[in-house]
Amino acid sequence: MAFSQLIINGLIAGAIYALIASSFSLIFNIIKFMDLSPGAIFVTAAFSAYAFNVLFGLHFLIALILAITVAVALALLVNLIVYQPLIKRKSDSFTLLLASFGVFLIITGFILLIFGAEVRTFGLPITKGYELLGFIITKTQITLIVTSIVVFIGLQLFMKKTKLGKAMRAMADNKQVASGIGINVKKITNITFIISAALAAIAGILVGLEQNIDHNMGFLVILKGLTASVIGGIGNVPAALIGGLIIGLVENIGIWYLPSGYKDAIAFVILIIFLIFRPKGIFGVKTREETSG
Amino acid sequence: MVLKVTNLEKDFGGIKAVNNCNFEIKENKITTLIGPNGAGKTTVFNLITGLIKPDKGHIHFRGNHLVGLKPYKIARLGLTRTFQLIRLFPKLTAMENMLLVRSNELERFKDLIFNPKKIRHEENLNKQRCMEFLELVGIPEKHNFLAENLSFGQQKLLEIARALATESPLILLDEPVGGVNPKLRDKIRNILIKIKEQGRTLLIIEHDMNFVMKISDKVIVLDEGTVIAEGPPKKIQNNKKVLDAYLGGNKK
Amino acid sequence: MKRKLNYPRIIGTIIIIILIISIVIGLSFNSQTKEEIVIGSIQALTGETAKHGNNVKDGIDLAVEEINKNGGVNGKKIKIIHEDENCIPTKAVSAAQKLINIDKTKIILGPTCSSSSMAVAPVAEQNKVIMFTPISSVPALRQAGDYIFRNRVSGEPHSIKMANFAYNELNARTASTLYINLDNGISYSEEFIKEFEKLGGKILNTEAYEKGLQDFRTQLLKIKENNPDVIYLAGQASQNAIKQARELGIKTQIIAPTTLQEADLFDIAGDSANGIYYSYESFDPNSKEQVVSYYQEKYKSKYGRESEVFAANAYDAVMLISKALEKCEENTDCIKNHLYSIKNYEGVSGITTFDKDGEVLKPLIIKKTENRKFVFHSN
Amino acid sequence: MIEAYFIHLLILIGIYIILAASLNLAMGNTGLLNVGHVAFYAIGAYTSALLALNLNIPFWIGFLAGGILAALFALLIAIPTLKLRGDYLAIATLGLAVVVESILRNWTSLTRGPLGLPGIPKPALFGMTFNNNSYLILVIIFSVITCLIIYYITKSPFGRVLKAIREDELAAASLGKNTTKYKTQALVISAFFAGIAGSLYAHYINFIDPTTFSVLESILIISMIIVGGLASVKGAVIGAVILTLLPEPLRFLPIPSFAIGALRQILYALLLVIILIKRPQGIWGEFTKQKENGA
Repeated sequence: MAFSQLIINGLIAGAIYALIASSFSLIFNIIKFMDLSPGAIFVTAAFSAYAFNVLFGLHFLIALILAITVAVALALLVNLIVYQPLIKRKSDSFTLLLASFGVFLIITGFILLIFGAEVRTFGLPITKGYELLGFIITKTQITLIVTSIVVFIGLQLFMKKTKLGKAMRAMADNKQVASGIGINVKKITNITFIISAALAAIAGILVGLEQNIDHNMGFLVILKGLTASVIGGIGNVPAALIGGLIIGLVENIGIWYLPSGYKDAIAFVILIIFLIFRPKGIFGVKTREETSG
Repeated sequence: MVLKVTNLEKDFGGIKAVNNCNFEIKENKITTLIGPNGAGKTTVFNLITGLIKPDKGHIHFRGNHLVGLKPYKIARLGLTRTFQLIRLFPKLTAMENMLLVRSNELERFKDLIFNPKKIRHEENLNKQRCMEFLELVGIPEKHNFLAENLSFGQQKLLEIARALATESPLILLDEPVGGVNPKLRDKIRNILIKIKEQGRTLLIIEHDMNFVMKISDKVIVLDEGTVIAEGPPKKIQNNKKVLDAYLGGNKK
Repeated sequence: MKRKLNYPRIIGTIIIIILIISIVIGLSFNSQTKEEIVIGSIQALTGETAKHGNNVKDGIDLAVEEINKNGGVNGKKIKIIHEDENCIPTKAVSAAQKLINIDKTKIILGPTCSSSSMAVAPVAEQNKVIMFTPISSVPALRQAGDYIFRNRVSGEPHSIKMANFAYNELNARTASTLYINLDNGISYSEEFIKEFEKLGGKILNTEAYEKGLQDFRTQLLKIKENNPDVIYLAGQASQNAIKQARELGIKTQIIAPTTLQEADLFDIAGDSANGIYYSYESFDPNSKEQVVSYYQEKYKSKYGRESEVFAANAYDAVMLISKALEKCEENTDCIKNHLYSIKNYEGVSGITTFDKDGEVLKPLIIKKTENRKFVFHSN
Repeated sequence: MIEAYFIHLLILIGIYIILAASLNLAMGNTGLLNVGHVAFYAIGAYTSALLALNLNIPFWIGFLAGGILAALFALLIAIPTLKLRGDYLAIATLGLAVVVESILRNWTSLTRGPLGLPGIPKPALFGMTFNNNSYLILVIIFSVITCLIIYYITKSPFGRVLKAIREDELAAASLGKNTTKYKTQALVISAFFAGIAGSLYAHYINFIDPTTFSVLESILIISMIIVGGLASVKGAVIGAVILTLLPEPLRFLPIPSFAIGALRQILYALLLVIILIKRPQGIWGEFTKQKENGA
């Protein structure tokens, strides 16, 4: 019985990492830098959903939509003020990584200023989870896993089938060629930021429902998301989701045997092993072959 | 005989970039390698300098087998090359770019601790020697400029000066006058001839025919990876096979 | 080549000059006017422990406001200066150096985090400045020096009381501990295990959770596998563990030390947090005693929420110090001896007596959570 | 005595100068994006502290042991990680810093985990213990020596090869430089000095615990050399001074106390982002030479 519960624990944690990883690797796909700001978008969405729902008393669905819009607006603003000037000056990807960390600190700083350090919660009723095939899982946990699967399938279809998705993949492969054949690079970049921010926002709100929210939770989550997308295959967005599930599982199974203090260390040891032996990740395929196939 | 290449072969996914290629380079001579685009000239250079490994064939350089050696080992044997696209270090000064090719033994960390005086002394010697080369190519006043701040022509000259600074007897020059105005082309030609007179052996890839004809002691023509003709410039000029290769005559 | 006027280097030097000037100006503004007693306070106002840091700050501000309202100490108003340490020892020491040397404070309340307290203690001791922390529970603070006091009961008495309660009242023979991987969590767990095994009980497993962790599921699963009679949950931010335990269908009786009683326990864990026994300093927020209920009213009116034990400790700390100041002005040796001599002080956080190491002896009571209330259970 | 506060700040600045200058050798000079510099800092501190506490080995041997152990750890991790480039090296070293911190936190039998190591003795020489003022002199000596050595290294032929590797590793390799060896040496030297800084910190604050060596400390040191200017020792010094002094004036401004922490974090991050956008080569960056030489 315990083992199946362990798998579920892993999937629940993995679903969160998967959503953040997809948000992370979408941006990496287009602008080729490791952007830590989705971690801050994750936290902003959770707090704004909390504010709209609990403080202003709006219906949960409205609060959800408003929170996602806030998150998307913030992401576009960050792209405009911080990332575009840096990209225009062709600064290297490490400078962008550092700038994204600066953005992360600024956003979480403001959230701390506005909401203070209290841990907040949506106050959902706590019921014993449903008992099925030997493990126990609550409603919100189910929604979490289902959402990550839906997002996985959605992204697969979106990237392969839709015009927009193909344009994104073309840009991912080679920006000059893409702009050459008439793809509006600026538009696609903004759309990518919108989708990425929305995904990070959904992850944040779901975590808010599942556990509770505090201004500190974004940093570790985005680092795990980054790890997941490297393991899945950094050039391949849907693969990042699988990377997330893998980390969730390995972490939870790991601390079954090791002292639980090593939970984060386990994820990063996997990251380092992948970086050294298989930087492309499990599904990572050189984007060139992928599009020229 | 300085360099001898025997039935060299390199296959890139089905296409024979270099196929049964044989030639020799004479000591203290200027030999140029010509041929239409895609004839495999730069691939031959990459094979000689060890950047890529041949599928078949041997390369002898003053009694050493080069095939299988790492690039930096081949460089140490006294064979240096310039790159088609200039590979200078942009944010290092012209002098630093040159010193880098000379001071291999000075650069060990343990020397820094145990014999700093030796380093300072040899560094000055190196600096003087490099100034001589800069004078030879005519840009001594630019020694303290960052490479990225030099004009395209000056960078070409610096690239040559840097090749000289290695003191290596055989220098491989990959299109030394590519994209250069005629006045500078003549200047580079005189420099290369002066270098030959100082005892160096040069192997040049170049497209500019009248530059090739004026400078070469021997011309080797490459087409589809094989040597189709070699000899003094005049003989090559009106060799029928060479014209066909260039004009794309009856392909077999 | 003449070096052109290098514009960026000028900015660099200007930034440094501005920084130094602003520090110097800060110093001058800060000079202590004669009719004021300056007390320093170092709390974790950001980071994971910010919640507790801010609670302590609220307790201190409430007490200082009250003292100043009725004339301050011997006619001198108390000026409190809060510094943030963010649980980083280097920052705490910088704050202490500033408070001691610039603000000339003789008393430092805090720091919040134990690692910072351990770093600041030698600085305070060396400058003969009183360091009074209402919250740090690291056992090693006991030997940190003569000028070091704390009015939070360290882990030991709490765990001993709960071990006895579990063994004798609840007849538990096997137990597991789930503790926060910090100094207080570790000492709670170790002391509980020592006492429980001394009584003849058996410890099935001990699980730690990292500060700031929200997902306790796998640790709870390990405990569920061993099915102990009782789970000793020790450490702050444990509300989520209780919620997830109930979600995982764990019905085992949970017991805890004082860290359980946090204002947002029921917001997060809801009804699943009912039926838990825990040890507590005799500060009972809804006790009828006049001194406590009066304090609770003032706290609620000022902050809109019930006071927690650390805020109450902080309030008592300020009151104790103001009494010492009345007697000895700012002579820290006199204050030190006065504090050591305190016996059975009717504090808001319980009847306080100090031992020779500056540790506090307060009677502990057992409380229970019943329909979302913290209820007195037994002595 | 107001100066005690300044002495404390100067000691911290001295320690951060050693950290920034040593990181600059690896990151600014050789282009190694090492986000795990704090791991070397931690190893130096813990080695020196444990030697002093358990075997009461004096500071004068402890700091060397700290440096050497940090250097050995750098050698150990260099082989696998140095073949990574750019961002991948950055996140691999970030991962390493997290792994080291969680080992410090969980290997309780050696490091007492979160309980930390209290009571680390202050250095003593001929019966005189180094305290505030005298400790400052000690730190000044250490930081000046470190800066001189690193400056001397960057100006030497060895340093020139490091810069070549930063500019174009492939070109450097084709010139006959064994780039992996040079990168490893750069990382090992950088780690050695970071280890010494760790030991200086441990013997000054007399208490260390895992929270002091979090990943954020690495990011702070990186910001110092970004703000100060990549690839220049002067830049590292300026960066260290500015970023250590930056939060101090905030203490004196009459801000509501709950906002102090948040404002401090926002201010520091804002400065980092502005510098990244407006002046990528930092305030004292070496790239400014470009303007001087260009005719």
